[in-house]
Amino acid sequence: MNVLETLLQASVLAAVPLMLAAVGEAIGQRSGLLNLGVEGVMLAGALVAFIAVETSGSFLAGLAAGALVGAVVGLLFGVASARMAASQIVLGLGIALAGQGATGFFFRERYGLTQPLLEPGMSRPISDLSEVAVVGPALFGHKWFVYAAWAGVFLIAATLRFTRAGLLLTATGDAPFATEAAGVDVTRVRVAAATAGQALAGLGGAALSIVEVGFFAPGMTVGIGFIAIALAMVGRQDPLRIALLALAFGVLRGLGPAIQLTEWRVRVEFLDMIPYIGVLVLVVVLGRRVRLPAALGVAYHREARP
Amino acid sequence: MGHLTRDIAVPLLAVLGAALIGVSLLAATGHDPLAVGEAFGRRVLLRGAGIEESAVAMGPLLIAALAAWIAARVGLWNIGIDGQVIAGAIAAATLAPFLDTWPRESMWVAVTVVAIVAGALWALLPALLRAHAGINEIVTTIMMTYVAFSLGSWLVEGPLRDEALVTPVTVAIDVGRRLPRVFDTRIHLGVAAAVVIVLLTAAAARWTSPGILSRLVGESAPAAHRLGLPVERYVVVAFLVSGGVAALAGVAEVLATRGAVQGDWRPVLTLPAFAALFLARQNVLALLPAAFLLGMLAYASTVLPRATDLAPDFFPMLEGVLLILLAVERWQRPERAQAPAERSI
Amino acid sequence: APAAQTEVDRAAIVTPGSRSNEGWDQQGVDALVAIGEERGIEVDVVENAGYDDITPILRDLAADGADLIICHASGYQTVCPEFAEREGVPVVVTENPEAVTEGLVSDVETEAQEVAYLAGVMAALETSTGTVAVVASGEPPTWNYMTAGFAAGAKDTDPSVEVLYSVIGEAAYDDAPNARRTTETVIAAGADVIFGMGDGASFGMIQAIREHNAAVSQDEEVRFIDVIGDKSDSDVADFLLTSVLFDYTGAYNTFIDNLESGDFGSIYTMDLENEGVWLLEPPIEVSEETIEQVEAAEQAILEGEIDVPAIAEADELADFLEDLPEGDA
Amino acid sequence: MILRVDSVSRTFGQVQACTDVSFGVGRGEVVALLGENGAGKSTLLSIIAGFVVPDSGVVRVDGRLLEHGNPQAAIRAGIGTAFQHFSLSPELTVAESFALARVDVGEARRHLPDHIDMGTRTGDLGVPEQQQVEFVKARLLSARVMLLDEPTSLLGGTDVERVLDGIQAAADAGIACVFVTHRLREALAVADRIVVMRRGWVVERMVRSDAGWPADTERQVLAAMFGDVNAVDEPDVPRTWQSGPGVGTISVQGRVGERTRDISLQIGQVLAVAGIAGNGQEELIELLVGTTADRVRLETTGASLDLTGHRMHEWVRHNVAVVPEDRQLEGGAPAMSLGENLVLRDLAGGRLSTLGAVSRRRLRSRARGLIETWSIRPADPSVRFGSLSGGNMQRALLARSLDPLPKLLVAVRPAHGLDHRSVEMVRRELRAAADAGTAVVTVEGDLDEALAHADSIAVMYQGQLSAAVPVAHADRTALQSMTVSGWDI
Ligand SMILES: Nc1ncnc2c1ncn2[C@@H]1O[C@H](COP(=O)(O)OP(=O)(O)OP(=O)(O)O)[C@@H](O)[C@H]1O
Ligand SMILES: Nc1ncnc2c1ncn2[C@@H]1O[C@H](COP(=O)(O)OP(=O)(O)OP(=O)(O)O)[C@@H](O)[C@H]1O
Ligand SMILES: [Mg+2]
Ligand SMILES: [Mg+2]
Repeated sequence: MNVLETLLQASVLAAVPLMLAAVGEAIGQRSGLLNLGVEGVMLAGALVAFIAVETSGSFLAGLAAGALVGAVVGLLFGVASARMAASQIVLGLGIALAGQGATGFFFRERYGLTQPLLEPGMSRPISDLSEVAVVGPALFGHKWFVYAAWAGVFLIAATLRFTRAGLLLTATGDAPFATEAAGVDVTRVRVAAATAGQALAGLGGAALSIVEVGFFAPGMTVGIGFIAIALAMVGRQDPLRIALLALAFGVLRGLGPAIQLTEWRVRVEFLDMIPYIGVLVLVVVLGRRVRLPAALGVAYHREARP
Repeated sequence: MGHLTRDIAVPLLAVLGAALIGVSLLAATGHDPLAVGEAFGRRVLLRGAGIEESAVAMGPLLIAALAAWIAARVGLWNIGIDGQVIAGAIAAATLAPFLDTWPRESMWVAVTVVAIVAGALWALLPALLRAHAGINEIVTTIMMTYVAFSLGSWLVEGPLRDEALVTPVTVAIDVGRRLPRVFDTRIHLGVAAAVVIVLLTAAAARWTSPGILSRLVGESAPAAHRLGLPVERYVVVAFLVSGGVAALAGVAEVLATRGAVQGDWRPVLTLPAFAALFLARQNVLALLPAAFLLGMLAYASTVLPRATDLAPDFFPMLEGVLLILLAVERWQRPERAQAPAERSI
Repeated sequence: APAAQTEVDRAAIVTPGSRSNEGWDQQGVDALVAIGEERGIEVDVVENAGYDDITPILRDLAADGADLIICHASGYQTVCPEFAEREGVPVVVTENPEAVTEGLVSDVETEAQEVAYLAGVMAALETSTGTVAVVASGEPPTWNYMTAGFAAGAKDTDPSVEVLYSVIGEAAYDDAPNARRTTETVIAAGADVIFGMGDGASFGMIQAIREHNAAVSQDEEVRFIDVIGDKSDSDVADFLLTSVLFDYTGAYNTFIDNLESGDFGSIYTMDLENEGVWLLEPPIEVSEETIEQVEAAEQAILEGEIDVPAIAEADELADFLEDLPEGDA
Repeated sequence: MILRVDSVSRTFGQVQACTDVSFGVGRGEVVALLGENGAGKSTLLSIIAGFVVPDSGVVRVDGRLLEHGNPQAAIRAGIGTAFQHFSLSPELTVAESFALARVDVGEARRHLPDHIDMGTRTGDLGVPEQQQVEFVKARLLSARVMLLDEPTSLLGGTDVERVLDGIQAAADAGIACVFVTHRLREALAVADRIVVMRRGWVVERMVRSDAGWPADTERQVLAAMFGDVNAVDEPDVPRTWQSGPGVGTISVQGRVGERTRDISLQIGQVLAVAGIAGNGQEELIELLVGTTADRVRLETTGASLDLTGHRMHEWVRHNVAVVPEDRQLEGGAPAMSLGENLVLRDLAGGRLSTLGAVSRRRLRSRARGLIETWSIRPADPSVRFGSLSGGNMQRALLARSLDPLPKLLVAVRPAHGLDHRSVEMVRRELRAAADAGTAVVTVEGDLDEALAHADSIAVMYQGQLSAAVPVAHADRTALQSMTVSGWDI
């Protein structure tokens, strides 16, 4: 593999945790729930998945565990915000803080002063095809989970676009009262969306620890959870748009190491900035088109409207 | 329950709840909660240094919480406080060495003013985008913080670096030219200033007409618009003030605490600022006890891990639990809500 | 006035990162803990202190009776001397010779560039692709010294060797995912010996190499040169070519001795000569010839025949690397 | 009986929205539910539909108890509802709105007028069109019971006929219908029985005989609604004033619809802009209050002013007052106190403060003064504004807007939601303001109300503003048709 191929391949891989988390967040946002705690959920998913693989040796168990812990947090978030009308912002910031703290705490409790590493193990089902120049490795050279994640995102996109579930989410996030008047239980939709969405965020964390790097370190998400929130908004809660944004973000981040191998002398600090400036530019260009669901962040009170 | 009773009881209950959860976690993980409690009491509450250092730690927290409060006053979420702190610190550290020959008091004033401008400028883009293009400030402020971290690092490692030292750090201000300490404690003038600024803000909110009108902008922008108030201008100005205030935490770092900006310094004040804001139930005066409590927690997280063999992460975790409890406290049967719909983001 | 003699029965160390990172932080902590056991000194360890103002920690340590506090980060270079000045508690700072004060502040310097030079020699001899790489988690002086030394060693040994240099990010000490991507990139660019400096991020580099090696034949495997901590009894041993190891015991023992004899307030430079820095014997098989050449280079350094450049600053480092002769790869 | 409501009560704070309400609707029966504003009609329907939980009482459908506060259960029981403020998600298309409610989209298509496109976002539809979608949705959701809360309030002509025919057809199919309306003629046209509510109580029940409604039904209903027969005879405040010649004009120039218009307002006169909501009134208001105006000119016998650019903000803050339609949302800050809300206009206009500093004592005494003059209840400046009753909120907004008198007052549906004594007060105060030298513009949905309080009337239709006609020469029917189908220029 040459540098370009590696860059592309690494970017595709790097995009996966971000993409899963952002798509998960977007599902919640569509239903009107803004969870600022994605960072905490991802860390929890990363830690639990790591422990599961480390004890059972099964990647599948790790992925399931990561998704499960995300689902549990999402369920609690959903019940607290949709059923008990707790403030979403406060809850989310609390989850971010508690997630960062708790994962550091429990990691130390369990592993003390050691830093165990996982064996590289996940299979690469179609890597025979990766001989194709330039895009070969990026397209074909991945572990199976990368394909599963992309397939999942397409599936979610299709579900949102073509099934009743998508209609329910859009309606709930946009006009909860109207949705209830159509016979739909808004609370249940929101709790389900939060649960499913944060399960994806937990899965994203799992992808980071067990698929991408192969170990857990406290704080290893280095802000991906917050980027995910931004991408979900900028991508207008559309899974495919978000996936492309995540990919672009991955490529921009991957550019850093590659540019350093060229003749150009660019300070690493500037390379670090590129993706964030990219998002800002995108936001400015999109402007008012960054439309958020009308009821995003607002607790729904049944009696307040009719 | 009256409003006041509730405003006092609820945060106390939340703190108590978080403490209980902390104790159960300690017990469940084989630590001795009593020993941790004892260490907390002895090192944080009973030692003079504990209270003093908690007060020192309160300083930047209070400033950051005030910045969050000011933005929230007009209905905005300033999630980019850390970036504005860096902007202020860098501006302060850039200017201070040039004013070597000035009397120190004039230097403080000049540095503070310039830093406030820098912090405000760092908030400008999100403010304009929010006011004029309706772009949610949460996204933009988060991005601005990351850019500030990188840009700040580059400046400290490059143009601003103190050539005499190997480690990237800006030229330090002499100890003698830093902000003086109050009564020979470690509490510096900056902490006292932060308290005064909070009091002034509370006064401005209550006894000036922009102070009262800004609340209207936050509570009900359409109503403010109907009164002919320039809502966009209020939003932009409040956000700039919020950024400028946040920058003061950076000024304190340079003029008091460290005298310089360290290359690897990454302030993490945003999340604690919101913890303080909600603990104070968005009442500006209540930010004082709330920030002090979180200051104690911050201090505890630096000294208790060693004394009790706890991972330092235990304390941020408690802060998160506290926030979650505060959120859930607002529980009400949704179908019987009498309160107006919560302010939209 | 000559400093008073102090009986040291309690010593403390403050580190910015985790004591379990098998790197900078752990190496300092382990050294002090070992000395504590050996000399019967009580040791206090404060880890994960970050780069905020650590004065509260220092006060707490002093209140508990610490006779000596080691501020184990160059980021603490201003806070600690100021604290020592104010509270009269002796401290050890890192990479700040200016701060040295009789009876109060000693400084520890690491001249790791010399050993990194030797690692460079070994890398140049052991590469089969003709490309070696330096991957760093940031550009602090400690890393920059070693980068320059490594590059010089490699180039002096074989000018045709290509030396790649890639930084994960500024202060990316814990950014394992990015460390991994960066490592994959330099491997793709042809490097088969990687000199990695990363603390927590090192594990990202190691995982990248492990995964690469699992997929290729033996002669295409990539080898790793680690820094500071000894990982030779871990999974890494399979492809660990060598390590630039730091050992603070000599330095800390000296400072404690100084304190007890009233001579505190000096600079201790860890170098090849006093074995504060040394090159790990390769855990994997390396040719006799390589070993001999490395030993020859070591001798030459000790005798002053080779002068290894000492470069602390990032821009200077970039100039230095740019001026190296072009490689062939 | 398909639907049975037994002893249902609900209070909001001190207000009794429904008290011990009982009634039933049989198979194929249409019950018209009538009552003045705030009588509790919508609350009652919301209780049946599961959106409001009653404090006591039960609802039965086909003899089975309906769970309270559960809209899904209500729909499962076969209850379809058309809400007064609609229940449409603006992001969904018309077709999706039906699909969301699991309603047959093809059948819905047949019930809608042809010009409504199933692919349009409901948010992009005109408000009358939305009302028709809402009605069809309710109709197709009703398996047993159909609840209609003012389904024709924005409609005219054939659209009203379509709805009334729909009600009839549903009844013929055996569905129990409850029809809330303020248009007595429509109620009499389709209802089998009439239930009248007042202040939360059911105060009158009437049944149509085979011969139809008795001759004085209308009078009887009005008496029951208002509880005061005299008021019914003469619901309008007598017009005792003479529209004098204007003492000056305010001209506001800017875009209305596609054209730049110069709207000339007479000082001392009340101009009502009539029209169905959603015909561009919002834009007109923004223009009148200067937000989007290009220039404002003021000519009086004594002085003349010509403002453009940023000086318009000043003009608005100092000379314009607005009484908005949505009192809670646009009127003030519900979470701030009544006192603070009363002084907001003063503060915005730079009054009551010295260099920005204000004295709370001055604020309080100013607020107390307004509370006293306008008899706002409770007479306590420290209560939450949001806890005031609608009428008192409106009093507070009027108090704030008329003292001191602005040069221009824009009042949107100022009498909306008020009982008739409050309506009287509003009309009186508008008049007084005009007499004292203010140019008054009202934006009014109710043509009769407009005729009752204005000196002249203009109509808004699809973004266009008609010429103003003096009320003395106005033809109610002509105006009515202008509001629903426009006019030839
Ligand atoms: N959610 C609520 N909170 C507080 N008060 C309410 C609420 N809903 C209704 N009310 C009050 O209950 C009373 C009855 O209101 P309701 O909407 O049922 O009247 P209505 O008969 O439908 O009037 P209209 O003809 O104006 O639609 C009013 O005084 C109203 O202010
Ligand atoms: N959202 C609310 N929160 C708290 N209390 C409320 C609320 N809405 C109404 N109330 C209480 O109910 C009382 C009556 O309100 P409502 O608007 O229903 O009165 P009303 O009978 O319609 O009066 P009016 O004729 O003046 O409109 C208020 O004075 C207030 O105390
Ligand atoms: Mg109604
Ligand atoms: Mg009312």
